[in-house]
Amino acid sequence: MIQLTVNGRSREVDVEPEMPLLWVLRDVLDVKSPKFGCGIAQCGACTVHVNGEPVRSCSFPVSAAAGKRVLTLEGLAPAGRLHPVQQAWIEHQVPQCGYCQGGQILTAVALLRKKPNPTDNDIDEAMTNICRCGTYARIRTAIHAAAKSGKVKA
Amino acid sequence: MRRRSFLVVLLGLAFGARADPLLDPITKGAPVRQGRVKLEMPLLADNGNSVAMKVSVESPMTESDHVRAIHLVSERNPEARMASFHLGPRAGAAEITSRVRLAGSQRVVALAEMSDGSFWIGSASVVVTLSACVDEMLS
Amino acid sequence: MTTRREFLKVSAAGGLAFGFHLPAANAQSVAPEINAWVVVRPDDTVIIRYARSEMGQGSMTSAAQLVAEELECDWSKVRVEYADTNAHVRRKRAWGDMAAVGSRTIRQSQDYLRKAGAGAREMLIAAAAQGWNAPVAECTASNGLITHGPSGRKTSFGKVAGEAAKLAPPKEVTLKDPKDWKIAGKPIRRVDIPDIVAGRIRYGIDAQLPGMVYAAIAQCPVFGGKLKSVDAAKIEGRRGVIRVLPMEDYVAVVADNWWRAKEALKELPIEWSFGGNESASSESIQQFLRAGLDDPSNVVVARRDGELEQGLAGAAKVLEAEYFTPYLAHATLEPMGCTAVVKDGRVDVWTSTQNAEASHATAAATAGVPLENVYVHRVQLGGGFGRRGGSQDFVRQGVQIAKAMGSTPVKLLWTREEDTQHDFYRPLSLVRMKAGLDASGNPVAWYARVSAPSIISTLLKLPLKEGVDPQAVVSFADQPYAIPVVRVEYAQRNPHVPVGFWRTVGHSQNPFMRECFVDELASAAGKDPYEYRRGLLPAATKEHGVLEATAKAAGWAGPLPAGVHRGIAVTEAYGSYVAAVAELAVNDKNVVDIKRLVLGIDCGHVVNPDNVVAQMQGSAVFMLTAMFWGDITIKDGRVEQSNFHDYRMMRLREMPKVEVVLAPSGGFWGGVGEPGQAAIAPAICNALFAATGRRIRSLPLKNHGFEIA
Amino acid sequence: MAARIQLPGRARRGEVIRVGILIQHPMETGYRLEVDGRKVPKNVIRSFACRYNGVEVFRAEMSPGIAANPFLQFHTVALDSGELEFSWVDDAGQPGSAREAIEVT
Repeated sequence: MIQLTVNGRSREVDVEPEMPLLWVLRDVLDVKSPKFGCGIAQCGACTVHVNGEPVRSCSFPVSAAAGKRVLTLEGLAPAGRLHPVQQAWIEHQVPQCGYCQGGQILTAVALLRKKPNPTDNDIDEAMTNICRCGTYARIRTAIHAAAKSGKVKA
Repeated sequence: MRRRSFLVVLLGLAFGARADPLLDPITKGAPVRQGRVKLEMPLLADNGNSVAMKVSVESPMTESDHVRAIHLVSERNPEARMASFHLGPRAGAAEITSRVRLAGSQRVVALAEMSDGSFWIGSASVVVTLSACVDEMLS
Repeated sequence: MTTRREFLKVSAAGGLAFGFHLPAANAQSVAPEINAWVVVRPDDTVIIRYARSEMGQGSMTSAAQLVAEELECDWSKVRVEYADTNAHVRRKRAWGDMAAVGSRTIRQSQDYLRKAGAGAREMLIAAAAQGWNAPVAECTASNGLITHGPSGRKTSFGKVAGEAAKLAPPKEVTLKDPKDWKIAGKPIRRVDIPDIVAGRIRYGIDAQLPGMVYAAIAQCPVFGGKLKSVDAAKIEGRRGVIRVLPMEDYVAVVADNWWRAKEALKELPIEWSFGGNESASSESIQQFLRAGLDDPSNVVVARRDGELEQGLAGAAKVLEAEYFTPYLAHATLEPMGCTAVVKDGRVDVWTSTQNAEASHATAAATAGVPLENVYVHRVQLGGGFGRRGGSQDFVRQGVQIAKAMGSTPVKLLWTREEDTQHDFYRPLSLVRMKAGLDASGNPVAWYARVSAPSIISTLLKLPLKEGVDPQAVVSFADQPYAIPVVRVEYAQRNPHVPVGFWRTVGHSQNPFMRECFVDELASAAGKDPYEYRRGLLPAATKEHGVLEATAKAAGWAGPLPAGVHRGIAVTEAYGSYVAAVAELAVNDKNVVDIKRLVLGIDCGHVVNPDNVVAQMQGSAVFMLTAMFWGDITIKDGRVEQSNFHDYRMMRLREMPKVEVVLAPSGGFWGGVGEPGQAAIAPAICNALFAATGRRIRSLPLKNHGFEIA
Repeated sequence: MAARIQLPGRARRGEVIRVGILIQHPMETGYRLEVDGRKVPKNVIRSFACRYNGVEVFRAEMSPGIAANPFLQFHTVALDSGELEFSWVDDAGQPGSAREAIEVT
């Protein structure tokens, strides 16, 4: 049994230690916002936070998350109150198909936690997730807007 | 490629009064009436390579009153006359089942030629979903 | 079926949201249904049905705007709901075409959508008038309320909906002049975005059913091959593995979660019969197309204006060039997949599809059940780009596997590797062009021969009128320039690699070739490439208009910083007209720094301007990805690329500044999802010529040593 | 050209029986191309007939509008014991035939 805390709730799973966290979340715990895109940590659609750090869960063994806090998009706005990054995403109409956006948002949240006022360079370096629809310009705008809103807690 | 001539007959706008390049070679200009012919094809077909088709005609199929032939006509296939089935009183029932090939979404017409020389018509429309992307372009 | 519970229910926290249900009998909101498109609830909620698919192109919102505009409802009370495919079949295709392909969702449904909104409005007004015993002509509707003018009495849509639903629809309705639009034509926020950012939205991959098992598949790596044998014993007893299913051209491993199925599949010994194409390579395919350029027979004429030989003989100068574009994969971020249950003669399918009707028909045919017994549950798509609109191979497989598993629900999901190597690729194309210029540099004769596969012949297996595939010769056969002699030929050549519709289809490659060659002509004529085009485009053409608007916005005539160079291109695509101006610099290491990309579009009527901008921005990323890196190559009959490490996607850092110029001239309805890509590659390559003096006649740019900054 | 026939082996006199036949044939449309761009010639079964003890009871003229491996199902009245004979010929002039016995009681 491996214990981990997912979106504030303690869960125990009986799986192989090498099973990627993505598949434990999706197929065992029915947490669907982390998405499968490539399986080789290239695209970032599977991004979740483990103890506050963004990881690509398709290539992150569940054993490495044992005893740790896992946050997915479902847990970002627990009381239904959207996170400032989510608000900015709506304000700037960022998503197209939306498939990568959970990963994009969680990567942006982690960036803003480290750098509350990121430069374009900071954004370039942090935001390496693939968006096939090409929403990059709006992602950049929304991150700057969320930073300026002053609502993001470090 | 699309032949709109069927509309004339199907809307009942003219009973043989108008020329129909698809049907005239068969009817020789004789009037065509709607009814008695039931053409059954699926509303949607995933591809046009093999689409189920069943045609039946109300007829006692006696020596004096029977179906002589059933013609299957396409408004879109390169060869409009898909098939002609010749039957007679020995058939007992005017009902034929086959599988057809459709060059795209279209209406198919079954034209029955009776022993008294009259013509009756029935039709079915099929959407070939695989070709739906380009139906417009090719019509 | 009684055990089925509501599935994936989504609450409407954002006001404009939509739900996913596992329908039993009541597939969708039923009452009071004013017409197939409009349901008005007693609480004044207006449900607008959407029949096509949403994959980020925004049409779900735009379509609803058009209905709501004519309906005169309160937009804040609108919810959008997918039309149910089962009801669709039972109601003799009540919602018409369900395909979201060819940039046509809006332009080909705008008429009946607006009429549905107007018809429902008339019925609601008539019901209110009836209730008041007042003449209909004295009643008007606005913002979800109906007012009796003389008395000032008011009622709401919800209060009269029940009565309105009983009335006969009006025979004729008058549609608004677009200049009077209040909801359409405005940058309304997309209805699906709140659910996306909250992680509530559901894609095909997210289907979850009680007792569900998971399938991973391996398909024959060589196209056209078949499965010979598998040694299932080798993976028996592996944790979670339930079954190995050998199929005609693939093998499926079914397990209790997808990762276990996929891992077990890696260990499964599989033998294939390759079927004769195992020696094909990119080189052999190239030679094959090249033969098509020179073949005096087996070629058809797509356009002939005047006599080419005479036209060229009379020219002062003749230019000739060959252009090439490669195979491309779609690479939707959500890989192909399908969840299905085949039980008691009924089939339920959850899949990300661009054509729910096609998925429906495929599921019925595969399971061998009547259309009335199929339910295709509608979900958001994790990208489409044409991959999910033509072949429904993933639905066929999903239903085959589910059928083989008895009544157990099965979720099939492809790996990225399967997705990259078993696509229906954007066809490659080799084109030879010739042009004769008169003494002043104007073209007097134009020739193009396209040697390329035909999607219509091979995927759709449809006959071609006179043997011409209109998509293969598009932008050549309908080229807009005033040239007296034009000859366009098509040599259909079909290598074994399957081809399909890739976003912007023929317009993703032919405008690149044509507009770069026009640049060659301008250069030979010693003329400015913008003025040259402008002079050759009749003033009345939409191309002329959008070219001018875009050049003006880009400041074409203005000065540029040192080392920065410009390129320009224009074309029609999907009923719209697009132009692009690129400004870039190239350093001595061939690193291309795109300073600015100005994209203009005239799509006639604009239903949602912000969405048009989004589509143009996205098109820029899509085309830049393809033109810098996109190259599917063949070796030993199979695709060499497998995942994003060797089939590269553009990332945020690489996206240049994109400026969008909306230049709608009204009076027509053009597409939006695909046209944006069409003018980008030639504008960039023409700028590269200006910067380096090198003519780029084939893509991708990485093969010429170029990298993006 | 192999064929599969569906026919009740036994029938009552005067009974209307269903006759089915599936013929293996590509029904080549004439618009498909070889890989080098040459047209695959059109070749379909143009005519098909069914004789019951020597008397023609059904005849079909077909086109590429009939699917590959053509399947036809029609009816005939059972009169006497004997044989149903099926014959057809394609555009290439290739004939085919099949026969099946019937017992009428």
